[in-house]
Amino acid sequence: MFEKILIANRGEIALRIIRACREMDIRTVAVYSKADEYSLPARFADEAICIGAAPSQDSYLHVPSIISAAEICDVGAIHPGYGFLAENAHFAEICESCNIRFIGPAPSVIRLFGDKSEARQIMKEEGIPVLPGSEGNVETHDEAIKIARKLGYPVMVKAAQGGGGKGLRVAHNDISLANAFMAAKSEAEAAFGNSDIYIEKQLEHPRHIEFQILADGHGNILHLNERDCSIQRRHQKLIEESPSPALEGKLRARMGKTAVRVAEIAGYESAGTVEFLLDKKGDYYFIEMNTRVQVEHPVTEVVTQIDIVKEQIRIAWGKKLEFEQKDIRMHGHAIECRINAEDPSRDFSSCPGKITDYFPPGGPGIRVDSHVYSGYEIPVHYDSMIAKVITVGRLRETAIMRMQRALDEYIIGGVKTTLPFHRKVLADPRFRKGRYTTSFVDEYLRK
Amino acid sequence: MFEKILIANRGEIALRIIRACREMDIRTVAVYSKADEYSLPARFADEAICIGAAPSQDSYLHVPSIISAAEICDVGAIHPGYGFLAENAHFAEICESCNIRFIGPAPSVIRLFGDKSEARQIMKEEGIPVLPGSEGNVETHDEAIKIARKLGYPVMVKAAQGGGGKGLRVAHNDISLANAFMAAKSEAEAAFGNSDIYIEKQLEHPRHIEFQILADGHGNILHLNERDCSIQRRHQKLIEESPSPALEGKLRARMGKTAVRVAEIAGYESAGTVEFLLDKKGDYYFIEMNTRVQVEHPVTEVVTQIDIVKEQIRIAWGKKLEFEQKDIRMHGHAIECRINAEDPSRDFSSCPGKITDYFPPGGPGIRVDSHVYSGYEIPVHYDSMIAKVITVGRLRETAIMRMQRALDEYIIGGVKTTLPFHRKVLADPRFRKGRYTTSFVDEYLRK
Amino acid sequence: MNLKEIREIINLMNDYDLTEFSMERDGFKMALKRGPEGAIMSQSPIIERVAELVEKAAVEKKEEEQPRGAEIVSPMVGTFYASPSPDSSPYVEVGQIVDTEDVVCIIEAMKVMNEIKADIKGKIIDVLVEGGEPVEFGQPLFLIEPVE
Amino acid sequence: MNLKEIREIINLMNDYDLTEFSMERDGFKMALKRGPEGAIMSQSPIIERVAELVEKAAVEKKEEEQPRGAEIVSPMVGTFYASPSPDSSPYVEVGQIVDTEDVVCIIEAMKVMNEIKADIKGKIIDVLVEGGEPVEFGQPLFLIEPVE
Repeated sequence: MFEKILIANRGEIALRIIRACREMDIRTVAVYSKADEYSLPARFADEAICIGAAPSQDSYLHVPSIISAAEICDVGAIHPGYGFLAENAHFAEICESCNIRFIGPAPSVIRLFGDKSEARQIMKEEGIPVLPGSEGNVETHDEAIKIARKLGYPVMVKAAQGGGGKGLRVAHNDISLANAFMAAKSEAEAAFGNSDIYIEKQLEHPRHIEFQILADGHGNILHLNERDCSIQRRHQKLIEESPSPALEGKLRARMGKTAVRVAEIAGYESAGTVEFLLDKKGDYYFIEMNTRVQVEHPVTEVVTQIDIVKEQIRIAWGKKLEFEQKDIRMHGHAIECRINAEDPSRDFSSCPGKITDYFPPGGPGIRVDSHVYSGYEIPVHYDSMIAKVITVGRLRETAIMRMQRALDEYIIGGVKTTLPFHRKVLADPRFRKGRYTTSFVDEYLRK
Repeated sequence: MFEKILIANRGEIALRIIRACREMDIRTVAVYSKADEYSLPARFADEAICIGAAPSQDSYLHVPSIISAAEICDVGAIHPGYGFLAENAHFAEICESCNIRFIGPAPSVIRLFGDKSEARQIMKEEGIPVLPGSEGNVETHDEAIKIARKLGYPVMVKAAQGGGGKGLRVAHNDISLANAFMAAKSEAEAAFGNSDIYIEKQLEHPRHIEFQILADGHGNILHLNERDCSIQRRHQKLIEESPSPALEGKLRARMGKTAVRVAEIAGYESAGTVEFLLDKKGDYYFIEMNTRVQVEHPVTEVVTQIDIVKEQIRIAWGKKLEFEQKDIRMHGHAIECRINAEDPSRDFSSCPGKITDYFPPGGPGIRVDSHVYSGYEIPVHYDSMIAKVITVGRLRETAIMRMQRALDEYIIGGVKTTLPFHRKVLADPRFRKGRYTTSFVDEYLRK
Repeated sequence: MNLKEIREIINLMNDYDLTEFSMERDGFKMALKRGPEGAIMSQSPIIERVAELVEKAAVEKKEEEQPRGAEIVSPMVGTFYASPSPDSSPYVEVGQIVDTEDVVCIIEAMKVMNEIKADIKGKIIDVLVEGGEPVEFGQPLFLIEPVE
Repeated sequence: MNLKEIREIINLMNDYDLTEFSMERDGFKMALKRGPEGAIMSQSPIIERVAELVEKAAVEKKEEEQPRGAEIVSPMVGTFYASPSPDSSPYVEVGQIVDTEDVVCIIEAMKVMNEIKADIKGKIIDVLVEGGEPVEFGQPLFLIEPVE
């Protein structure tokens, strides 16, 4: 097994990876920016090295510094976490060329799924259901209008290199399409240095269902069932659960098979997530595959009792998966709430600052993944997520009641957080019945 | 369901019960002594009422104060937790006579199992395997010697009303038996106001295996498999795990059936624990039944995903169990370490005081049940347990590695704790192989 | 104010994590502060919320206590009754002088009527609890001005 | 108030971490204050251990800095080399005067030799890192006494 792994990330996911490594007897190197000097990952890792100034481009996105740190510390592998360089094929290539194992799929696979338009096209040709849309990218505004009219409005205008809701626009008619097309194009150019755009039919009130995949280097691919991530605000997931209240056994099995097939087509190796949209009729459509560990991976971990981060590391070392599809069971129901340092009453504007009081919830069925503590200063430079609370229970109802209890116990002083927002959603009758779609939050906030 | 429950206890178990009630939408009343004014249960409960001075006999053992508090607050039931009044049949009777539901078995059942000698005799007559020993109580020293010679030394001299190692002595020959008999008798008289003594053959290096029972008021009895509690120091459990590394499927099934039969014989209703000793040959012997929730109940909860405290409450309300024996599965492996404010380097002498720093472990597979926080003052009046850490993993090895990680992360400043002791035991090769008996700690400490 | 009193104040500040305390005697002014710079920042929020209550109580009590003297507190949990029966007159009334052995009220606990004695000789200044009201252990029942 | 009383008050302030104390006798005024130092105790242990290190580092740095001037710090993670090749002499030596554009060392990162310039005009007082030693971002490499 690897003797030492460098974690090219920060915050809760860096801590998560350090914890996995400790449990595997692997030494860890944390890299940190000047703003993260007093962060838990920098304290909990066996070694910690400052790689640059606070802005991400000078530290967590600065490839030479990270590779240099890896070389100095003589690590066997780099775990990229999520965000930052996690889906950067170029970075993965550099790692390989420096004889450092990149913990993730091959660079070519990252590149393939990085181009959403291309991936969609390939999957479509292989018989995977995708949303009706353009054949490949759309070059001109006129072409866009032609396609949109054929599909019927509303349509989604999407950046091929997009992600996290960036470079994504909805158009309801020719006029709004003109705006959407230009806006998406320039946003994509600015965000990803690539202005390729494609068009998909927009589903009305779909659910966002994703399947967790594990694939080793010996041809074994399996899925750990689904997560329902339909509770989103502006394409940012807020609450996730597993299993989905919308799936019954047969549909789950079919979607799982499709997800495994997607990974197989791509020659996937590592943990990954196949994302689908599911409509009211029970038809589902592949939208993309994420080639990294997801923020919401714990809900799958607590119901399957499989440690996804450890599996990533084992697979990267070349091990075979120690279980088969038939061994994968779901024990109970899990929910995750992402707690952000944001003010829900002010359009979720981020609230960096010092955490003056901190008391995490405890007791049965609760997992807290967080890098904060009493006295921690949330830096302004990075994203606003400060904790994930995951609850598990034998029934969905138990997990919900437990989450409400956890949210009530959780004390985070000094900064505004999304705790009150989560408390409200958890109490909503539609949420409690499991009858929600990706429109839930927007409709909810309009009330 | 009950609208309001009073918790006649303190510390982590009071908090545990409050948490269960919150998740069931039941209001809670915490009673507290003057020493527990700033305790978490008193803060987290819906209502809190001071019932007396710091010494237990003036507060947590003071029946009139507790009943009076229950009447004032108009509660439907009292949950006694463990210790204090939990196995006091008289208290249970008073509750019933005041029309307050005592959450536990009937007073007569508490009384039956309160007399270990009597319970042993009854179970023996019903064909339950018990250790060879005296028929009922032993009145005189001469009688004791006669029995001991027949059984063969070493023998255990036990108080009929005993528990927690009090009034218990081991004798290796006639001379030590004389001392043991007198010592046990006077200790029993002092501790329990009853000097009844019985004698059992002492097993060499047995394991302590206990089965968790759930029995409702409709004749349904089932078990949630076993806990191995062999890691004890002076009959005080320190580490528990489920499943036991010593049991395979057939033996587990047989012991489970015996445990259910014990509950059946007694007409048991509520959660309870049947304790056995298991010898090297795989023979097992009933020693006693505990008629309350155990400190170590969480290891069973995390592997079965059944909330034992909630089940106690549901049963007390008269509900039927919602699952059968065949629905009980064990998902993975769990270990619990009891963290006491004690100094392992000074013969585990208790260390009350102020907790100056506090940081509980987090992340995957960890549960912390604790009532302490940064700034908490541990009172001198009560027991020294300040936290329970429970880890769960797919394999025993995972749970162990995770526990080591958790113990390393856990920071409790200002007082000495048993954290270092646990770290050492977890690293011990015999423990890691699961090859330990109730002699483990004593042998370990002699090294 | 002498050194002993100052020491006591400092002790109180320490116990309740006060960061500031000021006082003026004539005309009586008073200000207490638990600044965010101080304890609030680092203390657990739970003890803090508790401490906040305690602080408030302390301020209120001090203001009232200063001129008013001692308390008779409840020795048990129960229901407070000022008189032996609904029709009879109360054991004590404001202004009345009581001796240590005088019964001042009844606390009912578990259907038992417990007669509570004054335990102090003095003049009743105030009755702090209504008849039939539940009281907890240590709760003040009467204000009393000690005599002698 | 005499010296003995003042001494006692100072002692009390010390024992209870008071940062301010004032008093007026006639008409009686008084003010006490406990500063943020009082709070450090209950901070999270992690930040505390960190803070300890930082504090120590700060003390050490101050002691050294005071008489010794400015630092040239590493602008990147890498391996420090004092000379262009193992056989050649170092770019700079103690006592040498350097100009802003003068190369003072090489930091190797990802097989690239990055020439590091002084960025400040002055006299080299100390070389803080050995050749071949790994350095992190912001790590001091040279002490320099600024000129002009």
